[in-house]
Amino acid sequence: MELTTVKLVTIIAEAVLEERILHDLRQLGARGYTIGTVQGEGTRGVHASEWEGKSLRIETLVPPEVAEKILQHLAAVYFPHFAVVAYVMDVQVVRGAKFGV
Amino acid sequence: MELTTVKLVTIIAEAVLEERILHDLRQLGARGYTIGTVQGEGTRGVHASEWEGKSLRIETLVPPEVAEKILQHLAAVYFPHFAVVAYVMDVQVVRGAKFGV
Amino acid sequence: MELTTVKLVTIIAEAVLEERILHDLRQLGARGYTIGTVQGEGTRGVHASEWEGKSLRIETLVPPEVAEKILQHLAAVYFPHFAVVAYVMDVQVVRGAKFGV
Amino acid sequence: MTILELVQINLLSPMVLAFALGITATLLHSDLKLPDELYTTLSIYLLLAIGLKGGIALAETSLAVFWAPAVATLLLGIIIPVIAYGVARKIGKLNVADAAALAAHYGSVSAVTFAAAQTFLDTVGVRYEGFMPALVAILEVPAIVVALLIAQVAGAPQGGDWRKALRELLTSKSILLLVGGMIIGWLAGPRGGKEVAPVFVDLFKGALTFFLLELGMVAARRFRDLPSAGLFLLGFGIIMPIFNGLLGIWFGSISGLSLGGSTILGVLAASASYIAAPAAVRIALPQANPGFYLTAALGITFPFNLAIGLPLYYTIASWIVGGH
Amino acid sequence: MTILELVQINLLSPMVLAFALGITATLLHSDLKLPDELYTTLSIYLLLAIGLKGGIALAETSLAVFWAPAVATLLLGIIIPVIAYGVARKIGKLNVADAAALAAHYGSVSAVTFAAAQTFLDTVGVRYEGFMPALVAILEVPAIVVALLIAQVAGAPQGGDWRKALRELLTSKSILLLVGGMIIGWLAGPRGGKEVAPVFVDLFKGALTFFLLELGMVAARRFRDLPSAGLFLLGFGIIMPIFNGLLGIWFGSISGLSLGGSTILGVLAASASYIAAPAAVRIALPQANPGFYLTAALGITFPFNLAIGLPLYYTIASWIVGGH
Amino acid sequence: MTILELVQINLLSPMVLAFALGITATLLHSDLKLPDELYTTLSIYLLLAIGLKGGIALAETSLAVFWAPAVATLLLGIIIPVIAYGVARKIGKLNVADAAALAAHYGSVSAVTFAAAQTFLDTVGVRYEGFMPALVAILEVPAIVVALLIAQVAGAPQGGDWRKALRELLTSKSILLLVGGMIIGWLAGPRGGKEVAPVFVDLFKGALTFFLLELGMVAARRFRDLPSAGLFLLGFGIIMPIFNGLLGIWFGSISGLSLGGSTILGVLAASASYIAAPAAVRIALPQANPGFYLTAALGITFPFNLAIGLPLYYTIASWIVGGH
Ligand SMILES: Nc1ncnc2c1ncn2[C@@H]1O[C@H](COP(=O)(O)O)[C@@H](O)[C@H]1O
Ligand SMILES: Nc1ncnc2c1ncn2[C@@H]1O[C@H](COP(=O)(O)O)[C@@H](O)[C@H]1O
Ligand SMILES: Nc1ncnc2c1ncn2[C@@H]1O[C@H](COP(=O)(O)O)[C@@H](O)[C@H]1O
Ligand code: NA
Ligand code: NA
Ligand code: NA
Repeated sequence: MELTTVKLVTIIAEAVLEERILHDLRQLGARGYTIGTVQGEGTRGVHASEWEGKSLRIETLVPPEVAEKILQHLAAVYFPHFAVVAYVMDVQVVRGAKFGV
Repeated sequence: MELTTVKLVTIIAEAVLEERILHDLRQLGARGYTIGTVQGEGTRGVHASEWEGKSLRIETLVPPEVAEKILQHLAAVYFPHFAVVAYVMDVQVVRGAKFGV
Repeated sequence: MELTTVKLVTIIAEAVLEERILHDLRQLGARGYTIGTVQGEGTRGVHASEWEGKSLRIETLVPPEVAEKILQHLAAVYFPHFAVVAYVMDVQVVRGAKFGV
Repeated sequence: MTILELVQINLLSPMVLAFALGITATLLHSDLKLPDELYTTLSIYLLLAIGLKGGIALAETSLAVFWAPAVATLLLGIIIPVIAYGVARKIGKLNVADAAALAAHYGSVSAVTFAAAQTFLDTVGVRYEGFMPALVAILEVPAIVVALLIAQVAGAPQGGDWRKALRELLTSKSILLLVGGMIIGWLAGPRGGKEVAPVFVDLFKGALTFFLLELGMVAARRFRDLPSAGLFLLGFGIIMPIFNGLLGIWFGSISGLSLGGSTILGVLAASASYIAAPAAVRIALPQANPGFYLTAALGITFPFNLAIGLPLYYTIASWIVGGH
Repeated sequence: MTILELVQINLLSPMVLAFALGITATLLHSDLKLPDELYTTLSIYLLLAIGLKGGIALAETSLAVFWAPAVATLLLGIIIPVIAYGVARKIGKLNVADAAALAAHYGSVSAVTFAAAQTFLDTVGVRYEGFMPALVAILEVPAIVVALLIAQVAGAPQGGDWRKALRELLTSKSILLLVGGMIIGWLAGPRGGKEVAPVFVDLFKGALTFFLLELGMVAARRFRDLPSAGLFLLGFGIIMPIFNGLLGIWFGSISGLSLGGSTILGVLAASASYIAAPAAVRIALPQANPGFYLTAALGITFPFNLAIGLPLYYTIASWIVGGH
Repeated sequence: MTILELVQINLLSPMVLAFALGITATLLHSDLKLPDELYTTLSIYLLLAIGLKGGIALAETSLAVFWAPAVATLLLGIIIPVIAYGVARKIGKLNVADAAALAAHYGSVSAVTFAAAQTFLDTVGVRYEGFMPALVAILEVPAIVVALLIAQVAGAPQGGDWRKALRELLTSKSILLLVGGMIIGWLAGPRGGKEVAPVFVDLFKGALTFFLLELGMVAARRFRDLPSAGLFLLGFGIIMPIFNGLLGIWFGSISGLSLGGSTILGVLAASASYIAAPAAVRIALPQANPGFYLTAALGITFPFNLAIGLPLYYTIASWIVGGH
């Protein structure tokens, strides 16, 4: 079975950003996403999500160039003021074309 | 500390498939799984999970040959009609034998 | 965009261990964590989480030496009696310093 | 009361208004979101409460009174999916799977529409047989089975697992709670029922109001699929329930049901399932497009029945069964 | 009754005691944890119930009685954030964003404090106008808008999206449920309201008790930020509500509200928002420190108002409006 | 009433029938699943409601009446785990950890079994002391401490953290809610209690019914472990509660409790904990097998007590305390 390597970008973000980040992902070329709810703690103090609702864990499978763009965008727009963490890794999928590769 | 490399297969699937996929995983040689609930959007339109219940995010740590079989099986049985996405990656664990490696 | 490689340690643990494991992570040098709730099955039989509450899926982004210490600690303290599974992988992040790298 | 007055009474009930509020919330892109767990809890509660009350009533019903409406209901569950399938194939030009999926949904029944009908009749002051929940249970399953059989016979391309679907259908939560609730009510009787009445009776309408708030949001999300659904589906979603409603009222009246009972059997026939049917169809006919049947059942027929259907079927029943 | 007796009555109410239990649970590091979904459900329920009852009352209120309190409330929503901003900047030496964020929270209103005030007055046996929930709705939004405008004018560093914040504010769940509930109550009237009263009226105080248990835990988690918040915030969180409360009572009395109504308008003015305001501020002024405004609103002002504020404002109102 | 009539009344109560429905759902592999959050919410509600009612009653109880039952209960909490441990070691040949774990569970108490006993006695029309919830609180902790001490002394292999377990036990949610609810009820008194009665009193039996539906599903999942549990556990799970029940009734009668009160103290002694004990044991004795103690407490003893135990203990109490 032939597998294709794509990038999996995972984003942890306060819930208030849900709509905005999903909108950004679509704009930047992601063809899908999966969201779970999580709680967490980091170096920043309290954030809005801490008392109402949880944080989000957003995963999106994308081609490398889209992953790069997503990280750049997050770093520029959200990292300064919001509790957002993101990381990227390589994963193998069956149908690379589905994710734009 | 000696670590062993095993495959982590992650499956995003509509909730209605829970029992069937878990059954398949066991059949194909997985010795355990972890399930979370998620929501998502992809290239397919609405799926049954969209209005009742959420989707599932199933993770299973398996030897490479089992990972390969799982992907093949999912691609053959579920990809055509169901909203199912799967990807695989390498991870390191302490007790490889626990996962069949 | 320059990315740094850090370790992502994922721990699946029964809910009763939440406070203890988070405390341990902080002690061992992790600067943050993200928790989701999951359910699962493994080789061990029933565990306390099975009937009340779910299990936890804890993720922490840490430098390699911290990842190693975490795995060692989990293996020594929790693996014998508790339903705990852990795995580690490489991921890329934008701000390595945030995670102690 | 004229039909306009009835429609007005219905539209101004807290339940229908809550449904409208749910629609509004979605159309305004509000951040209002009811927890999934609340939705699940309310649906379990409503099914159990409906069953419970039905069971208590059933204990006081003689078989002589019950058998004819029961048989009429069973017949509806066989006839309606056949007709619906024919309409979807011939007029709608749908493929076998999509047509059978629609047939399953429209042949089966929506417990919430039933609950709304009860509440509507209570408000208007019309009596109905206490055993109606038993008819809900009778109508829920057969139509789905018939529709899946049709798909099988008509040679829908394989891919589903209809044996599994049937097994899961019979043990699905809506059947289990409805039938289980009825057995509990039947065994516990009025005395036992009174103990739990503060939860299962007094809170019913309020819980229904909450549930309809959520369903309004769900229905409105389906609205965005309406353009792509096409004219046929829009027509089907309104004319099919009216036709089925007529059939139900007629079957009710000849099987001896009261005006209220016939109205409710009409509502049952007119309603489209959105709990049991989607789950069974997804497994047995995965190639059928959920965007299609969910949009029809939830986006068109449910709002239509709730807003216009209830007073309409009651008016029609008044003509057929005779004034009250 | 003396103020001490009033404080005692208030502190020994199940609601306030549940709040104290929540605080205790957190301070003892208990594993007690209310599901998030329960919290969300209760907040939806409370807002809808408040709106519903207000709408029913509003239907029976003449505009002649209502307009003056409505205008007074609107004025409060404009004046308070301006004063609060000035205080935070001049005395607290806060930066523009933090000061504007505080202004938004203290100008807006806490629906739960309102509910607690109603319950307190019910217990003490003091009447108030039925249309008070409409004033909650009127007071909720303007102050937030004013505060964001101030930040804009005062040149808070960019980064937020305040147009988006405004749009989301107007469709936010608290506004939607409050106003939506009022419209439902207004349209359905007393008859429709009676149908859902077992849920939306009878369960109100019990639900509030549960909610306050959770809020106690939330407030106590904010306590640990108190040391770093500094003396100014502590003073602000207690003196600002007293000042605002006085203003509200005074505005209430000159706009013709009864003793009970003036007390409640005082409570509204004194209360700090912790649902609508934090969400709007987080989007429009992300550089403002949530540890600051959440700690003030939830960790200081809410407990103060709940425990001491309610009897205090009532006593003050008795002096201003005259005994009952 | 004969014991058979009592068993029948008990088995046909909505609560026990709901438990049976839950078992059925699991055995049929139904997709019925109550949200975890509902389970958590109901357990919080039940504990708080039990405490609240107990606290109100306690406020009206003189120490002269209360001290003897309190001491008797405390003694039960020390004696039962010692006996249970001995039985498990000597007859069951269990290892130290498993035996101590069982002792902790059977010495402690199940609040839901207590609630079911109250409801059963209400239905049969037997009065009992209002302060019984205080005895639940007294019985909950000591047995767990005693059992953990035994394990410590008997030299269970290390691995757990029993200091931590003890600390968490005393602040665990079941203790906190029970004791906290009692204090609230005691302080708020009958007047405050009346305000929240629609939630904490009227809904109690319905909520219990819902909870037992869920517990039925949980218990049935434990059934599959029964074969591997072995004959000893089956016997232990039925004979131990009967023995403990006798002890409790006897202690109750000599400490001056009424027939109803003695029955309830018997039920408390007979019941096995499944909230506080499992959490504490998991931390202090991680090497004990949860499949063992959970199966015994939830899969055997709880259903036995609920279905047969309640009427049985009442009948025995009638003999010992004298007819009513
Ligand atoms: N080292 C880390 N590992 C895993 N998740 C983290 C880490 N640091 C932060 N997070 C997540 O990102 C959120 C925001 O972090 P921060 O901006 O550092 O407060 C936290 O609530 C966590 O969910
Ligand atoms: N590119 C993607 N990245 C992450 N998750 C995806 C992606 N595409 C699809 N998914 C997930 O898979 C589910 C089904 O996708 P689809 O079959 O494309 O509709 C979606 O609901 C998402 O949860
Ligand atoms: N092979 C596996 N893949 C993924 N998760 C696993 C695996 N084995 C165990 N787990 C998770 O770890 C928990 C404890 O496993 P165990 O200790 O094997 O009973 C399970 O409940 C699962 O959530
Ligand atoms: Na139908
Ligand atoms: Na205010
Ligand atoms: Na016991």
